[in-house]
Amino acid sequence: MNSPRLLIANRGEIAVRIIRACRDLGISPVAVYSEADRGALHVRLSDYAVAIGPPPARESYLVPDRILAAAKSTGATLVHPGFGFLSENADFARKVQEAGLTWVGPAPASIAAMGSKTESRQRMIAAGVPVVPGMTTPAANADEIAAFGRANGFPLLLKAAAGGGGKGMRVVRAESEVAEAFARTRSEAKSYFADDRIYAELLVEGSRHVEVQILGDATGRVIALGERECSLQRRHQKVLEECPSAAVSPELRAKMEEVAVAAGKAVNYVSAGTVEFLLAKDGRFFFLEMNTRIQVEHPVTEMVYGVDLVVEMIRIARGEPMSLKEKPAPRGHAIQCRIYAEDPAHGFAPSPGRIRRLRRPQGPGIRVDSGVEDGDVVPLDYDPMVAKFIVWGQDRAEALRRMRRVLSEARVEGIETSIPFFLSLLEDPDVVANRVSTQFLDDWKYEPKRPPEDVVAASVIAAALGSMEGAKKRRPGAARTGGEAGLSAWRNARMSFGVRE
Amino acid sequence: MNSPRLLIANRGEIAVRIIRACRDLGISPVAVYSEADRGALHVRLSDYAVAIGPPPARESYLVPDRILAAAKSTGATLVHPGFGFLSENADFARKVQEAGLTWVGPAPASIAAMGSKTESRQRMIAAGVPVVPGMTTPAANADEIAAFGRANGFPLLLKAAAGGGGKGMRVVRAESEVAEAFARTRSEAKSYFADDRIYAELLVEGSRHVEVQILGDATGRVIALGERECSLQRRHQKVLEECPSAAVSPELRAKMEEVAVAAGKAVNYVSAGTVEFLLAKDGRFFFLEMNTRIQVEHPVTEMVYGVDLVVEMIRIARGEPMSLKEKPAPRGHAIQCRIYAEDPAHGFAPSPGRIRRLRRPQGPGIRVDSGVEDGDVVPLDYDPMVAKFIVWGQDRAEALRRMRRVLSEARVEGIETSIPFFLSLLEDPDVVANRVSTQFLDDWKYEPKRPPEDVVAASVIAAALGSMEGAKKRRPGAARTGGEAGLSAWRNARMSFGVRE
Amino acid sequence: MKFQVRMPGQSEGRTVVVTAGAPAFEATLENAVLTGDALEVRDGVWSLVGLDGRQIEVSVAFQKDGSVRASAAGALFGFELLDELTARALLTTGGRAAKKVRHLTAAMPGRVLRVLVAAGDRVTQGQPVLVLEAMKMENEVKSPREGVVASVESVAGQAVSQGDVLLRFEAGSE
Amino acid sequence: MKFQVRMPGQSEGRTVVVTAGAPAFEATLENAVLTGDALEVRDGVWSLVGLDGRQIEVSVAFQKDGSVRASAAGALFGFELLDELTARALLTTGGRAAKKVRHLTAAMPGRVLRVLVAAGDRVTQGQPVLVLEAMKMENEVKSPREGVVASVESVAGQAVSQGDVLLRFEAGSE
Repeated sequence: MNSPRLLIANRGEIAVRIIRACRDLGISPVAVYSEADRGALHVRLSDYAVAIGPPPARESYLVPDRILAAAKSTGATLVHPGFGFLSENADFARKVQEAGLTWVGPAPASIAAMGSKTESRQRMIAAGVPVVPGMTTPAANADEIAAFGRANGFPLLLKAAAGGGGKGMRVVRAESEVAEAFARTRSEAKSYFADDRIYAELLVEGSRHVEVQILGDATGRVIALGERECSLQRRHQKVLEECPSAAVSPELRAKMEEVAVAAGKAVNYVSAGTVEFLLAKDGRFFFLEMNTRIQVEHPVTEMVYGVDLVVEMIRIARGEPMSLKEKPAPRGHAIQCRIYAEDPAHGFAPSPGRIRRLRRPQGPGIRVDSGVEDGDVVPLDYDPMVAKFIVWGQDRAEALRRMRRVLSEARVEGIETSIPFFLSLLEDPDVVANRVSTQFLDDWKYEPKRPPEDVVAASVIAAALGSMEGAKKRRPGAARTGGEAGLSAWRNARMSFGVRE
Repeated sequence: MNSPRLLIANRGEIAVRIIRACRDLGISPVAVYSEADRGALHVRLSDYAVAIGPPPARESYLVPDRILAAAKSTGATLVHPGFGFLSENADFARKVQEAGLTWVGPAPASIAAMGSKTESRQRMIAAGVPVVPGMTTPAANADEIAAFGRANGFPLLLKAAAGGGGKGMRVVRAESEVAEAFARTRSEAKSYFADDRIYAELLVEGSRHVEVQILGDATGRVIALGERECSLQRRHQKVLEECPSAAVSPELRAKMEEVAVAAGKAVNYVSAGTVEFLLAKDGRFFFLEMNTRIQVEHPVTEMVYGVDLVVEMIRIARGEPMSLKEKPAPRGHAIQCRIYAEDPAHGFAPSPGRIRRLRRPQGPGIRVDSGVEDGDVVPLDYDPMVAKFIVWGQDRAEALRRMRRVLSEARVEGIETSIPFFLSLLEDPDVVANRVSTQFLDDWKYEPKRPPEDVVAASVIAAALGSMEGAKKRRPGAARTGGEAGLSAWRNARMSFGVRE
Repeated sequence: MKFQVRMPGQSEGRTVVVTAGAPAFEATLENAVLTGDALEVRDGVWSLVGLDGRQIEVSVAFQKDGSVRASAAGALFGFELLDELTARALLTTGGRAAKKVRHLTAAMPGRVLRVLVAAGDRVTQGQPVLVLEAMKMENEVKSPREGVVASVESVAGQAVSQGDVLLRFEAGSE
Repeated sequence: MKFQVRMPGQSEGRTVVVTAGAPAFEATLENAVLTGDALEVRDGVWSLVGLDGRQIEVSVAFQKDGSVRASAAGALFGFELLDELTARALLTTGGRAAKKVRHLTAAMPGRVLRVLVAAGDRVTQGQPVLVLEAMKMENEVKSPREGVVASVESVAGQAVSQGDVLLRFEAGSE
C-alpha cells in the first residue's frame, strides 16, 4: 500500500468508474461514504473508506471540510470530484489545492470562469463565440425574469447558475408561470448545488443538444475529441447519448471542434471538459455552457476514440502530458442509455430499493458501468442512475441493434428501471432515423408493451408451479380489484407454445 | 418469431457468444443441450431448445443426427458449429447442407482439405508454404512414429489428425515413451473428436505460436486481420492470447498475412478461419495447421480490428459479402485470459460445481464472454473453460495493467479457477517483456501468493463475526491436521489495519 | 391444482389447472393444454421448454400484495394468481368492491420537503398538498379527492416509505 | 468469544478473542487489538473498515470440512477457525494424530476411464492405479502408498464425486 492514494469525492457509478482508472494506474483508491452508502460497491472496491455524514448530500458529499479531513486521515494526495456534488465548485477545488493536495480537474480559476453560467456567457461573447440570448447576471427576483421574458419573448428556460447535468432546470411558457417557477427552481438549486442563484435564457425550440469533448494538459495543448449527440432528454435530463452525432457533417464537426478548443483556451483549460452547444435546425450552433469536469456520457467518446478520459485526467493532474501523441481518429459509433431506478409505467416515479437479481448484458462491443451489483441497495437519497449501458458498432445501425439486444438481455429485479422505456424508445422511427430535438421526449409518451402471449403463458405456468412447490412461503395472497377486458392473450398460446389439445 | 432461426451445435461460452451475434442480426437462436446442460445459460438465452442426449459429448453434442433432428423440429435454417465438437467435421457440414440447411462455416471440401492435418500439410507443401517436418499420413501404429523419430530426431509432438484447440496433443522425448503416448493420444483423440487417427511431427523448441485471422466471402475475396500471439500454453492448451504479437514487426506481419491469405485461397476459403504458424527464434515461420472455424481467442482480434467475426460468418454464410469495405486498420492492443474451472494450487485439478458467487469485472476496455452466471453449475463432462476475460488498451502496457485489474476485481466462489494463476503469471518479468515460447509454461511453476497480512486479519475477523452471528448454521466444525510454522502473518497487522494497543 | 389468473386491466380471470408439476408439466389454460419441461434454475427463475421446443426463461416474484411480477426477455409485467379457495372467498365477501378514499398514501419512498395544507383545510381533487423529494427530484403529491383534511400525518424532513399514510380526510367530507 | 485460528502449513494456532461484534467490532489477535466497522453486505460477504480507514471486502465461506475459504481482491486462501471448546476437545482426544492411509479417494469429481490394478495386486507409492477423466482431460490417479490392494471400489465408466473411495488397501500391507 505504498502507492499514491486518490480520494474520490463522489459515490455510485462514477466513483466506481474512477476506482477502475486508479487501479489501471496503480493508484490506491480512497472512498468517502454517507450513512446510506456504508455497504455500497464504491466503498467495497476501495482500499480506504471514510464515513462523512448522514444520508442527505448537503450533510455529507457536499461538505468540503469532511472530504478534506478524509483525505488527510487516509494520506490521499489526489482528489477526483467525479460529476455533480462538488465537481464544479471552484472554492472546493481551491481548498483542495491549499491543503497541498492535487486537484484532478481544471484550475479553480477555469472552473470559476465557466462554472457561473452568466460569467461564462460574458467570456464567450467577448471571445466571439455565438451564444443564445439570455440574462448576463443571476436574477435577484421573479420580476427580473418576467422583464427578460417580456423583452425577449417566451418560452424561457430557468437554470441554476452553479448547475449542470440538466438538474434544476425549468421551462416557463408564459409570464403567469414565472413566480412559481422562480421559487421552485431556486429551491432545487440550493438543495443540489448549495447555491440558489438562477437565471433565464431564451428557449430555442426544435434545436439539438450537441457537445464537444475537449482535453487540455499543462503544456497548453488543447484538443477536441469529436462531438456527442445528447438531444434525447426527459425533464432536461439526458437519457440517451451518441458519438458521433448523425446530424453533424465532417465540416460542421471541424467548425464545432475549432470553437470548442478556442473556448477551452480562453480559460486556459487543463483537464477533460465539455463544451455544450445548442444546434439549431438551420445548422447554426450556440454556446450553451462548458462543463469543467468529467461527464456522465464520456464513455461513448472513449469507445469511438479509443481513449480513457479519466486516466488522462489523472495523468494530466499529475503534470504529465496527455498520452495522445496525435489526435486520435474516430472509429464506428457508440450509444449510451442511462438506466435509472424509476418506474416508466407509473410516471417515472423513483424506485429505490434492493436489487434482488441483476443480469448485466455482456459480449462484443458492450460496456456496462454501474455502481451496484446483485443484492445491492439503491438509496432514495441520490440521483437515480444505477447503470449505464454503452454499446459500440461499426456504424449507427449496428450500434442500435446491439443496444436493443443489450436491453433485452439485461434483467433487473427488485426495483423498476427505465429499461422498458428504452426498449420502446428504440423502436420509434424518428429515434431510429435521428429526427429528434431536445423537445422530442416532451411530446413522446411511453406505453408499456404488451408481453408476447407465449411469454404470458409461460409466466403463469411458472408462477403456478412455483406456488405449488413453495406453497407456504410464496403462496399468492389476496386479490386487488381488476379491470374490464377478457383474457384474449391466451387465445393464440396454443400456436406458439407447445400445445396439445 | 418469424425471424430466421439459427441452431447452435455447441454449448457454454461460445454458444452464448453466437446467441449474441444472432440477436444483433435479428436471428432467433436455437439451442441444443445434453442432460447436464438443461439449466445452462445458453439454453436460457435461446428462443428454442432441444434435448439431444445424455451428458457424454459422444452421446449428445457429437451426434450429427440428433443435431439435424433438432434443426428440423424447430425450423432452424442455419447451423453454427462453434468450436470443438463437430465444428471441423466435414461429413457433418455436408449432412447439414444435404438437409437443405445453411452451414455457417467454410465449404465441406475446405474443411476436409484442412481438417486432416496430414492432407493440409501436403496441400501447403504443394503451394510452397514452409511446413515443419512431420508425417504426411496418420500413423498406423506406434512403430511408424518410432521410425519417424529415428529418422528426424526427438522430441516429437503427437497430434490428433482431426484435432485442434490443443486437445489431445502429447510430447514424446525419447523412443521409449512412444508406445504409451501412442495409446493415450489415440484414446483421447477418439473420445474427443470421434476419430482416432494421429500423427507425429518434429517439435521445434523455443518457438512461438503465432496465428493469422483470415476472412473470406463468396465473392472470392480473402483478407487477413492481423496475427495473434498464443505462445503461452499449458499442456498444449492456449491460456493467454494477444493481438497483435509484440514479437511481430510490420514487415513480418505483412509476410505472414500474405502467406495466410494464399493458404486460404488455396482451399477456396469462405468464412472466418485461422492459419497457425510456428514462429522460430530466427524469425522464420512454418505453417502448422489451419482451423476452419471460429477460434476461442477471436475476441482479441475483434477488439483491435473493430469487427464482429461471428456476425461476419453468419452474413457470409447467407451469401452476403463481408461488411468490411476495406481491410480495417488495427488499433491498440488486446489480451485474453481463459478462465478455467480448475485449481492451480492443486496441480490444476478440475473443479466443476456450482458457482456460489460471481463478480464479473466491468469498465472501460473490458469484455467478458462467459457461459455461466451467478448460481450456475459447471458440469464435469466438458471443457473446463467458464469465461474469457478480454481487455483492450492503447498499447500493450495499458492492456497488461487492465488485465491485472480485471483479475483482481473478479470474484468466483464455489469453484476454483485459474484466476490466481494468471495474477502470478502477469507478474513474471519474462511475460511482461514477452520473452516467451510455447515451452515457457512447461518450466514455469505456479506458487500460490501469500495473502497480505491485513487481508488475513480482516478475513479471520469476518469469519469469527460470521460464526458468532450465524452460530447454528455456519459454526466452524472439526479440525484437520496442521503444519509447522508460527502465525507471523499477524505480526504487522497492527501497522496496516487500524489498531489500538 | 386450480388457479384463477387475471391480467391488469382485465376484470375477469381465467382458470388455470395444473395437472402435472415440474419438470414434465401439464397445464390447461381455458381450452388449451400446454405441456413441456419446466426447471426452476434458481429461486423464482424458471426455464420452460414447450413441446415445440420454444424456450422461455422467466423470473416470477410474488409481491407483498399477492400479485406476481414476471420478467422475461424484453418483457416485464404483472398479474394476479389466486388459488381457487382464495378466489372464491374473495367473491363471497365482496372483497373487490371499491372503497372510498379515506387517506392519502405515499406512492413512492422519499422525504417530505414541504406540507402545503393543514388539518381543517378544504382541498379540491388534484390540488397539491405536499412536496415529496426522492432521488433529487421534487414531486408534487396531489389530493386524490375533494374533501376536508382531518389530519396531516407527516412533517417536513420526514422520510416516508411507499404506502405510508401522509394525511387523512374527514369522513363524508366530499 | 474466543477462537483458535490456524493457517495452512502452520502447526500452532493463535488465539482470536472477539470482545465486540459487528458493526463496531473489537478483536484481540495475540497482542494487537483490532477495531473498526464491520458490515455483512450479504451472506458471507463482509466489508471491514479499520480505524485508519483501510477497507477490505472479504467473502468468507465455511466449508464442509470446517475450514474457511476467504476471497478478497487478488487473494484467495483458506484457514481453520475453531471456537475454543472444539479446539480443546480435539486436543484432548488427539484428533490430530496422523492416520494410516487405508483407502484411496477421488481428489476431484470425474469419470473412471480405466482401472489399472485389481484386488490382490501389490503396488508401489506413486504407481498409476486408475485413469480418471474430468473436463476432457485424462488424469492418472497414483497410489498414495506402497501396499496390497484389498478391493477396487470403482469400475470403468463410473462417475465419482470428490472424496469417493476408489480402492482400499489391505491393513498392514505396507
